[in-house]
This record gives sequence, C-alpha cells and structure tokens, in this order.
Amino acid sequence: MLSVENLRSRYGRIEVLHGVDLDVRSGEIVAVVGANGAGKTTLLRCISGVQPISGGSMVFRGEPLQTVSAHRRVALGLSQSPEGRQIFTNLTVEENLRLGAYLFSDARVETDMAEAFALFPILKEKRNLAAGGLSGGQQQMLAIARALMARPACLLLDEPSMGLAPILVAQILDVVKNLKALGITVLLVEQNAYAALQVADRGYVMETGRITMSGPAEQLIADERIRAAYLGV
Amino acid sequence: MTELLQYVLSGLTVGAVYALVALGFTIIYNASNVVNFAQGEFVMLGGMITFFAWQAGLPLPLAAALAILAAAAVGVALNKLAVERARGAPVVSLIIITIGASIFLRGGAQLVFDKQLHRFPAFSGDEPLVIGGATILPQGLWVVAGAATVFALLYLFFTRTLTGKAILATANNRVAARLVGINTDYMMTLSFALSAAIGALAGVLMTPITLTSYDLGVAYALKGFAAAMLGGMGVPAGALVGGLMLGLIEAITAGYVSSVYKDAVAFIVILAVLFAMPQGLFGRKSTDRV
Amino acid sequence: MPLLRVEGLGIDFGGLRAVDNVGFQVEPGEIVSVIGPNGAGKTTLFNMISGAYQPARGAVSLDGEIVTGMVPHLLARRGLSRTFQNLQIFQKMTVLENVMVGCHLQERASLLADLFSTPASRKRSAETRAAALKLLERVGLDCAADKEASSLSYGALKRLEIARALALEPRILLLDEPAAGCNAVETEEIDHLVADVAKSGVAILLVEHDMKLVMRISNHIVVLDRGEKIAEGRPGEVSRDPKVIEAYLGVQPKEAGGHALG
Amino acid sequence: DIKIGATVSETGPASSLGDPEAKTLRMLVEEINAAGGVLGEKIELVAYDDAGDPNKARTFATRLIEDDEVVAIIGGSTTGTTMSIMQVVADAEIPFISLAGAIEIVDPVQQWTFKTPHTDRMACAKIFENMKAAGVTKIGMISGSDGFGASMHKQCLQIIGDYGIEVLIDETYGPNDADMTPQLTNIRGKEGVQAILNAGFGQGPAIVTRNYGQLGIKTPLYQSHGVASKAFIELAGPASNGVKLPGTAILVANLLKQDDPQYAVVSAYKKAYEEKTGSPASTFGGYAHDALRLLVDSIGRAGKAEPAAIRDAIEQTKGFVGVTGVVNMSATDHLGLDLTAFRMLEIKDGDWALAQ
Amino acid sequence: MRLSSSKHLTLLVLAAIILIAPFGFPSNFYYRIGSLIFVNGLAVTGLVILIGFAGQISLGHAGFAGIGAYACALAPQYLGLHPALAMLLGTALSAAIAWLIGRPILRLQGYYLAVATLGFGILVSMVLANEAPITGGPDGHEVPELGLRKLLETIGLDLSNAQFWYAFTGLFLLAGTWLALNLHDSPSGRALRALHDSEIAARTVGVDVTRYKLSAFVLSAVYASLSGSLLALMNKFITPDAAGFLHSIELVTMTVLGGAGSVPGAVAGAALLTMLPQVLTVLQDYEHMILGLIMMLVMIFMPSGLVPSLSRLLRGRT
Ligand SMILES: Nc1ncnc2c1ncn2[C@@H]1O[C@H](COP(=O)(O)OP(=O)(O)OP(=O)(O)O)[C@@H](O)[C@H]1O
Ligand SMILES: Nc1ncnc2c1ncn2[C@@H]1O[C@H](COP(=O)(O)OP(=O)(O)OP(=O)(O)O)[C@@H](O)[C@H]1O
Ligand SMILES: [Mg+2]
Ligand SMILES: [Mg+2]
Repeated sequence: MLSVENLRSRYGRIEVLHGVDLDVRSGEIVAVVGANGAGKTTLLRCISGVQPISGGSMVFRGEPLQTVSAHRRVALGLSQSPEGRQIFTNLTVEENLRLGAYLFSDARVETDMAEAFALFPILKEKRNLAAGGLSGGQQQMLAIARALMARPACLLLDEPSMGLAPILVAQILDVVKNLKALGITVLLVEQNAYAALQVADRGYVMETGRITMSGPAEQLIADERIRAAYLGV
Repeated sequence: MTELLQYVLSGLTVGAVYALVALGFTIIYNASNVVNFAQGEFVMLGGMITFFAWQAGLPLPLAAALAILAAAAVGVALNKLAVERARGAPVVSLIIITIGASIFLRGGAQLVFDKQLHRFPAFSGDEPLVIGGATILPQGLWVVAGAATVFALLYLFFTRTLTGKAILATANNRVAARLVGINTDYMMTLSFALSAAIGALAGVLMTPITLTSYDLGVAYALKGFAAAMLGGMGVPAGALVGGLMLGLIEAITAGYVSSVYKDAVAFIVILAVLFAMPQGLFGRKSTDRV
Repeated sequence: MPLLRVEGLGIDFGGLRAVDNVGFQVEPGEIVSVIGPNGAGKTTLFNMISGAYQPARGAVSLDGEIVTGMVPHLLARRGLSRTFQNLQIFQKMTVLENVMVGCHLQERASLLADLFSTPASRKRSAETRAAALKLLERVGLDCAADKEASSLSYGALKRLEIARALALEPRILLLDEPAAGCNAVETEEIDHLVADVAKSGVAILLVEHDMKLVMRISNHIVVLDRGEKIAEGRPGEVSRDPKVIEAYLGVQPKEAGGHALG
Repeated sequence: DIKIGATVSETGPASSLGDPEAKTLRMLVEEINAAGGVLGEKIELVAYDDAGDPNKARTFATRLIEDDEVVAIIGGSTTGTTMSIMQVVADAEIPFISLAGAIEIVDPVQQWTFKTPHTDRMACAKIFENMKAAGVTKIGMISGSDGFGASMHKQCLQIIGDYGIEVLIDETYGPNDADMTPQLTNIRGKEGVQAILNAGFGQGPAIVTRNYGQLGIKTPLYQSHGVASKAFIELAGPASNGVKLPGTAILVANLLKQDDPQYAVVSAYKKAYEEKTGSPASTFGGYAHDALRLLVDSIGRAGKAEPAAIRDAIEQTKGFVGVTGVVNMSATDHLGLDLTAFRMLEIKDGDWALAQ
Repeated sequence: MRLSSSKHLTLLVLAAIILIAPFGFPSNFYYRIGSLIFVNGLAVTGLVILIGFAGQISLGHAGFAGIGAYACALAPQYLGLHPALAMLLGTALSAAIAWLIGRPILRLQGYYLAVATLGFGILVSMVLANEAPITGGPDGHEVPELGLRKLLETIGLDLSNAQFWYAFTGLFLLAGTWLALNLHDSPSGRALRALHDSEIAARTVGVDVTRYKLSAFVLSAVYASLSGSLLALMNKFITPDAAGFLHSIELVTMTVLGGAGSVPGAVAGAALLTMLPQVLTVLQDYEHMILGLIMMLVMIFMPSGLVPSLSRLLRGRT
C-alpha cells in the first residue's frame, strides 16, 4: 500500500534521513520505534508531505507521492495525527473535527463526528470550546479524532499515546486494532514500544536516520537488543 | 443639536470609509496573521482604475467592476509572486514584503496613471439629503451601506462556511491545515483576492467623496489599520465598529474640541481602549496553554 | 515546616471547576506525584502554584510564606522552578543558551554592566556557560549544545526543559510529564535524574502518566479527578484504591515490560 | 555643457507642487537647448526627487554641488526642503532659486538664495484687500495642517490686523482628511462670520468647497493660491461657483489682454506645457518656469557659468517677465515681485473669471 | 550563535570600513551619505535590541528621534543650553518618556503594540507640527552649530564639515554597535532574547519580563534619540518629518532588511536603504517601483535579512 524507498530528507544542510526503506501492506499495522531524534517524526512528515524530501521515492496505492502536495495526499487517503498534536487552538473542538473532514461535505461527516464523540466523550462535552483550552491529553484525543475524520485508507499516528492516561492508552491501542478490522492501514510511531509492538503486525527500528532492523512484531519484542535498548528490560 | 447630528453624520461617512478599509485587512490577516500594509494601495487602485476606465468611456458600474477585478488580480499576483515565495519567513519579513509591494504599486500607479487628483460622479447625485437640519451626501449612504454589506458577508463567511473556517485554520496552524487536506496556497490566494477586492470596493465607493490619487493609499491604510486594531484585528465586527468609532471620534473632536488635535484624540482613545482591552474591543485572546 | 503547602486551591474556567479545593504538602527531598485522568486539573494546578494562573480560591505557601498568585519571576527567586507540558522552549536560541537563561537569577544581571561588558559580567557569563554545559551533560544533550533549539526532536526538547529548570538551582521543582515522548530506556534515565535531584534535597512535584515511573520514585501520590482530590497516599496504597483504578488506571500495571501499562 | 541642478518633490505629500515643477523644468531645458542653449552651450539639467523630505533635499543638494558640480540649484518645492537646501548652498556658495512660499526664505535676505513664488503673505494681502473692499471685517479661517496651510495661516495672521479684519474662528484639517463638515459646521454656527478663508493645497480645498456646498453655507468662500489649476473646479464641482482666490496669470491665460506684459510668456508656457504633458498648466509649474528662465537669463547676462557671477546677475534682474509676474530683484529683495502679480479671480459657471 | 567570538571581528571590520572607505570617495558628497548611514544605523541598532532581541515591535521610534532632534533645536534657543548638552537633555527626555509610556504600552502584544507605538509616534510628530509658535511647525526649525569642529581645529585637527560629521557619527555608530554586541551575549541579552521566544518560560526562570522589556524600550529610545540629535546637528535644520510615521517605517524596514536580530545587520540595512535612493536616481520614474521590488526580493530570497542569510550562505561554503 505504502512503500518508501531510499528516502532522504534534510533540515537546511543537515540530513536527518539517510535513505529509509519501509513497506506497509494493505490492512497492516506497522510500528516504528526508535530513540529520541532517530527521525521517526521526520519520516512521517515526509510521507504526509509537510517535510520536503531530498532523495528517494514514495509510492502510495501505486501512485508516486513525491510530486503530490500535502493537501492532495489527504485526498488520496493518507491522514496523520501529528507529533505535538497541532490542533487548531483558536477554533472550537467541533470546528477542528469538521475541518478534519474538510474534503467531505456529505451526511457521513455527521455520523463520523458522532463516532468521534462516542470514542472520546470529553470532546463532546467541550465541543463548543476553543481547542486551545483543552488539557494536553484532551488535545491528543482531538488530534487523533481529527485524523480519523479524514476517512483515511492509511493512518499515520505519531506517538498517539503521548500524554494520555493509562486507561486511554489501552483504549487507543484498541482503536488501532479496530481500525485494522475496518481495513484501515496504520503506520504507528511510538515511544511506548512495547505496547506498540504488541498491537502491530510488523515493526521497524530506526536509529539516527536509518532503519536498522525490521520484522514481525513478536520477533522484535523477543529480540534481546531491542529489549535492552527500547523496552527497558 | 443640529450640530451634533451633523458631526455624527460626518463621522459615520468617514467612519464607514475607515471600516471598509479595515474590513479589507481582516481576510489576509485571518489567513496568515500578516497585516497587509499594501491594503491601502488596493483602495487606491479601486479609485484610480475606475476613474480612468470611466474616462475612457466605460459606464461607471462597468468601470467599477473592472477596477475590483483588476485589484483582485493584483492581490493574487502579490501573493503568488511574493508572499507565497517567502513561505516560512518570519512575520516581520512578510510585513516588509507588503510594505515593499505598497511602494511598488504606488510607483507603478504614478507611471501608469498620473499624479493628479481625480473624482468620478457620485452614484446617486450630489444633492445632499437633509436629516433634521444636518446633511449627508447620498454617496455617504452608499459607503455606509457598502461597509454594512461587506461586514455581513464577511461575518457569514467566517462563521458559516467551511472555506471561512479553512482560512482561519490556515493562519492558526499552517502545517495542521495541510494535514487535514486544506490547500493552504489556494486559501492564501483566495484571501488576497478577496481582501484586494474589498479594498478596491472601498476605493470605488469613497472616491466621489474623498477624491483619489496615486498616493492616497498610505493614509487610508494607516487609518484602516488603526481602526482594525481598535476593534480587534481579524474580527469583522471589530473592523466595522472600530472604523465607525474612529470616524465619529474624529468628527466629534473636530466639532467640539479642536480640529488640530482630532487625530491625536483618536489615537489617545485607541491607546486608552487597548490599555483596558489589550485585544481591542472584539479581539479574541488566543487560547494557547502552557 | 513543609517546603510547599497547598490549601483549598481552586480555579474556574467559564462554568468549569477545573480545580477545586485541592490541598497537600511537599517536604524537601520528597517526590510527590500528582496523577489523574486527562483533564483532571493537574496542569492547571501546576499553573496556579507557579503563578501562571491566578487561583480563585485557596492558598499556596512556600516555606511558610504565602505566595498565592505571586508572579512567576518572584516565585523563581524563592526557588520554585517548573517544566511545561506544552513545551516552552526559547526556539531561536541555542540549546546551551536555553540552559544559560535558566541561570538568570544566579547571574544577577545589571543592564549597564552587561552593555559595557564589564569583566564581572564576562566572568559571570563564563561561569554560567560552564554550569549550563554540566547540566546539558546531565540530561545527555551536551553534544547538541551549539545547535539551535528548534532543531531538536521532541524528546530532546523535553530533556532540555528539565535542564533549564534545574539551572535555576531550585528548592522545589515542578515537572509536568517529563517522560512524555521518551521510550522506556530514556524514561529510566529521567527516573534516575529525578531521584538524584530529590536526593540533593530538592522537593519534587511530578505529573506523569507513566505509572511505572510514578510508582517507582514517588514518596507520596495525590490523585485528582475532575478537579478534586479523590485519593492520596503511598504508591502502593494508591494503586490499589478502587476509585483510582476505576477513574484512571483501568487495569493494574503489569511489572515487566509494561511501560506505561502494557 | 552648463549643469543646473534641481531637487523638487516629484512624489510624496507635496507632489502636486513638485510634479508640474519637474515636468516644467525638463520641458524648458529641452526648449532652451533646441533654441541653442545659453552662451553657446547646452544646459544639462540634473533633477532629483526629494519626495518633500527635507533631509533628502539636503542630501540631494549636497550631491548636486559636490558630485554633479552644478552651477546653480532650483528647487525646494516646500518651505521645509528649501530651508534645508539653504544651509548647503550658503556653505558651498552656489546660487539657489527656491520654489516655496514662505517669507522666511528671503526675509532676511540670504546671499545665495532667491525665490520665484510670491510669498504667502502677499497672497494673504491680496485676499484681505479684496475682503476689505467688500466690507468684510470678521472671517472664519480653515487651514490645512501641512506646511503650505500652516505657513499661509501664520503669515495671514501676521498681517490681518492691518486690514482691520479679525478671525473669529480658526479651524484646521489634515492633509488627507476626507470630510471637513464638522469644521465648516462650526464656522457656519459662528455668529458674525462674513467670509471664510481656506488656506491649503491638494485635495483639501476641493473637499472644503464640496462640504461648503453640502452644508449650504452662504457666506463667501475665499481659497488661496494653493488652488492652482483648472482641475480644482472639476474636483470641487458646482459648489465652487462664486469661490474667490488670488491667482496668477496662468489660471486666466485666455482672459489676459494682448497688451498685458505677461500675455506672451504665459500663453506660450501654458500651450507648451499642456501639449507636452496633457494635463492643465498650474501655478506651481509657473514657479519652476520662472526660476529656470530667470536663471538662464542671468547666466546669459553674467557672460560666464560661474556661481558667483550668476548670483550677482540674478540679483541684478530687472523687468524680467515671468509666468508669475514681473521680477525686479535687488540686494535687499531676492523675490522681486509685488502684489500686481496676483489677480483676484472668481469662479463663474465652472470657469475662471477676473473678480471685480 | 557564533556571535560572541566574532564580536571583536565585527567591530574591527566595521571600524576598518569606516576608516578606509573615504579613500575611495570620489567627492565630498560621499561623506554625507556615510554620515547618514551611520546616523540611521545608530537608530536601527537600537531597534535591533528592541525588535530583534526582545521581539517587541515599534512603529513609532521616529518619535524619539524627533524628541532628540528638537531638543537640539529648541533647548539652545529657549534654555540657552549648549547643543551638546541639549543632545543629552533630549536623550534623558526620550528615556524618561519611553520609561513612562513603556509600562502600559509594553503590556500589549504584536500588532496591538505596533499600533500603540504608532500612535505615540504620530502624537509626537503632531505636536511638533502643530505647536508652530514654539517648534516652527511643519516648515521646521533651525539647529545651532555644534561647534566641536572648531574646537578640533584649535587643537590642530582640521576637518571639512563633511569629514567631521562622517567621523563624529561614525564614532557614535561604533560605540552603539559595541554596546549592542556586548548586550547580545550577556545575561541581560539572553534574558531579552528568551522573553522574545516565550514570555512565560522566561518568567518562570526568574526573568522580570516587564522590567527587561522596559529596559529594551528605553535603550532603543535612547539610540533613536541620539540618532535624531545627530541628524539635527548635522543638518542644522529639522522638520517634524524626522518624527513622522514614514521615518518610523523606514527604520523598521532597515532593521528587518538587514536582519532583525543581527547587529551588523542593522548597519547593512541602514546602508542599503540609505544608498538605494541615491543609486536609483538614474532610473528616474522607475525609482519607487525598483525600491519596492528590491525590498520584496531581499525578503523573498533572504527571509531572515541580509546579514544572517548571507553569513549562513558563507558558512555553508566553507
Ligand atoms: N526543525 C528542525 N530543524 C533542524 N533539525 C531538526 C528539526 N527537527 C528535527 N531535527 C533533527 O532531526 C532529527 C530527527 O528528528 P525527529 O523529530 O524526526 O526525531 P524523532 O525520532 O521523532 O524523535 P522523538 O522521539 O524525540 O520525537 C533529530 O536529530 C533532530 O535534531
Ligand atoms: N485556559 C483554559 N481555558 C479553558 N479551559 C481550561 C483552561 N485551562 C484548563 N482548562 C480546562 O481545565 C481542565 C483541566 O485541565 P488540565 O490541563 O489541568 O488537565 P490535566 O490534568 O493536566 O490533563 P492532562 O493529563 O490531559 O494533561 C480541562 O478540562 C481543561 O479543558
Ligand atoms: Mg518525534
Ligand atoms: Mg496536563
């Protein structure tokens, strides 16, 4: 569904992705783990098109992505819940969600929104308040809900569990599993590597801008080096 | 009493001009957080193009439409050729770009047109309407009606339409806007086109009263900017109320206090309002938390 | 006398009682954690204690002195320091300079001396630089010292904030989700760091959703829900409290591998 | 070639003065050169646009003197720019002919500075004479707050007492103001005002006149010589009928008698200017015309293009016929115009007429 | 920021340029341009502290320049002060006014601050223009001779007027630059730059944000005031334009074009915008269009300003 080949990207003159190869098959959950600064966020930003690339190629559902601008990638079915949440702080919660479905104006928008509210009831409670006033975790919920509003074929989640209460972390990972059941592909970046690999089908390990390891999730969880470096056991 | 009424009518007329200019600032600001200091030049273009097209034989309504379209095109060009290319530049740099554009447009206008003052006929004649002993020109009503209409349309645009929200989202968080599928470049282009068109409309409506010339942009941009800040930048209601208030303060000061310091009084009122309400009368405080 | 004492603290936003009648105290060298579901009011509580928000009700005292609603820079002089859940980094300064700003109070800057670059001013700058570098080393960012702060990854920025907060040489440190964005191993490093700081006599008030971290290092835990304190006690007690489990934990944290929960 | 420098306000707030001035200078230099120049040499005009900024004017004056090495300077469309330039020419000893109105430029006389426009004080005198003849003793004044309006306002107040006239109400407006009805309402409401005098140039007088009409004021309205071209009548509309003002011959070129001493000069300039630029000739362009012609005439009389000699020749000018008037300079008079240069005009049926 | 190590280098280069440039001057006129650059550069350096360091925009700093300028024009006439003392008086007055209005004004943010400072500048220029009996009104006022040149002559240093002002304003600029460079890397400078990025974070590390903003405002007012005084004394004539809105905008434009946060950028921006109109005179009617175009092009291709962008480019090469 999504394949990334020899992807390079730089900030100014400093290259931070030095040729990343990654594949996500349709209906899969793929987790990317790595230390702070490994380049996970940069990778997702490249895929969603808000970060320019300096080399390599990306193909999504058979279409090369490089020349497609960010907003059109959403139309193609790529949707991202970004790091740092990036909600529209000056707009209301409801407006944030409505804009998540910016490309649509059919009746399904309403039902999708109802679903989002069902998933995160607190958002419904605060639907008419400015999103900037939400607590950190509530904003994270909003970011995820907003990404879902875009009816993605492939969802990019950058540290979705960040700032969420334990009870919700479990819930988010359940949601991810449910998405898979709905046929939605998920590319998941998580610092909470153990939890991420538990729901994932496959995983990639990223180190300083390179993929250093990949394989089925169970295999990675079992790997000694990974346990020592990322799982803290 | 008649005097007060006369001051009020005069203040409303001038205030509506300021309000129209201030309303023009709103859209670009709402799309990019940039105050477009070239806004006054759109006002100038509106008046000047209408005049020259009219003089060339076009009927006035057609000339006005042409001017508004042309100004919108200039707005789009400004965005495409300059603002968009400086994407990611700090806001102050974008402001300097708009100041540069303003100088450029003024320089161009003095070449393409001339440096004379011009005027075209008022839409509904010059016979003043008498209200309780005070008078107002019919064109004054046109300006007031124009300001009210533009305000209403902008209000609806930003509160009721998805495109309006998308423009707000673009300014609030450009990256996030792109991530939800908003074509932010298009939003910027649209906002420049609309802002320029509103500015030109202001120029068309006010020229029969205020006259027009290649260099009137700065003065009106300044007043419009002050009005918009008084009301709260980015809020259509703020622009309307701010503009009308500014006009009224000036007229009433000139009438009752001193015509020498009427602009000074206007600025003192603005300062006083801002000290009490740092976001202007209708401005929203941004709700970012720590 | 406790170093920090909070009594009946509360604030409203519109109709919402974001925090209501919360009270607790922190002794020097103690680590007190505040936990609770999203939107419980933890960050708001921090904001009130640190002077970012004016509490509507209640009192905060530091070392017996009432400091309710005092402006942040005066609180800083009294030894209170904090990090932010929504990062507040000096983006356009270098990583090192970020921490050096944290030493502001030790520098006792005089504008005139600085303008004329007196030897004393230069000496202070040099000292600050050395101190800041040490702190960067402590959080593992020494190699990024001369980078512009905006070029760091999220996790690195979190650690930079901790270094900056420590630069103040605080007597009480408020940490709002210091381990967010860090993986298990990195979290452990923070764990050690926080414990170390506490050992040196600094009181620590911690908000964190990583239960493994919280349970391991806290001396005392305060649980908030919907703005109110619903439980309080030692980690063991709190984690068994059914109210806490229902509102917050969901299931008992597993030990091995259960980073945040597992 | 003989280099003559100019710095005028082609753009900026005083561009309605500087623009016709610059155009006139360029046109005349062409004309003079086509006719063989002066002293057998061509004139080279170095003209800069100071945008009405005195600081820039000073810089350009320095440049003209130091870098371009001109023998004389024309310019300073406004009093402010003129004052700046005067400092420079005095040090460098270069003759300078100003195009600005204030009396301070030539009073006290500065060795190197001359000017061609009559002073604002003379305009005031002309107006007050007319008022006095009409039995007016109490007036309301409304002036622009820019340099032109403020300067004229000041000079009018200095001499108004001599005519037994008093100002009952004194209003101002900003150079970009769009509506003066509040000020005019106050003047209208003032008991005893027999006439209104508006000192200003640019859009102000046109708007004042329109507002005057809008308010239906019946008291006679006097404008100043700042209303300097036919365009005013168009801009001010029907309300301008009956407005009186002191104007130069250029405004009424078609009314001049054949035997008027200025007839030939004025008609020739007006015709040439309007053909060349397509816009109506104005009083301000006339100032520049006189300055350049006077300068070239003086160079001719001096017999050499040397600053000191030119200066002396300018000072000795007698009976020079310009667009503005007939100029007779002397060591104590660096202006050389008298009140006959002004004609009292009245707007009738949308055109200029000589007032009674 | 490599600025600290390059502080002395910057000063050295600047001093060298000021010293060597006159050898290439084809005529005395270039001294005038030089002095104008220095005078503008001084005001802009103050704005670099305010806008670049502290992040507080001002569209009214010409107001302070006007105060400094008119102090030199009026104090000798009405108080009998020597022009040099008048300059000091102007500086003190500007500082005092900045301190007084800074407190309420600096609570405003962004464009609201911009409009408030704009209002202040307009008020000053309005008073200068309207109080004609005292200030001479829009037509301006004469300024007495500073007299320092004569003094230098007596000790055997014989400079032409143009040369004297070139040297004198050059010294002021060097001093101003030195102070600003010192400030940049000092504790106070860091505090200013910190509150630029996040006021709340600056507060929590103990920075008295209100006081620092105020200091930057007063300091930049002093710079502007001195610049205005120098201009008045150099021109020996001053008009309210010196305090006008357009002059304020010009100063801000110089600041941003050069690079808002960069002290050498201040000089570069001042030089660019001072020389450009002189260069563009050859283009006659197109002057304004080209000026506008250049402003836009610089900002498009060097969004962070001339000096920062160019130095980044240079560092990239090496
Ligand atoms: N805006 C930027 N400018 C320059 N360098 C940057 C920028 N953002 C990130 N980097 C650098 O790029 C590298 C990768 O950063 P990235 O944010 O992708 O890491 P990450 O894996 O997401 O880390 P984390 O887990 O901390 O979020 C890091 O070395 C970082 O310093
Ligand atoms: N400035 C504000 N305006 C409006 N509501 C606010 C504001 N600050 C906090 N709130 C509300 O107060 C409640 C508590 O928020 P707070 O940020 O303190 O929660 P929290 O416990 O830190 O949550 P999290 O774990 O998600 O960070 C939330 O419902 C939030 O929406
Ligand atoms: Mg990341
Ligand atoms: Mg929180």
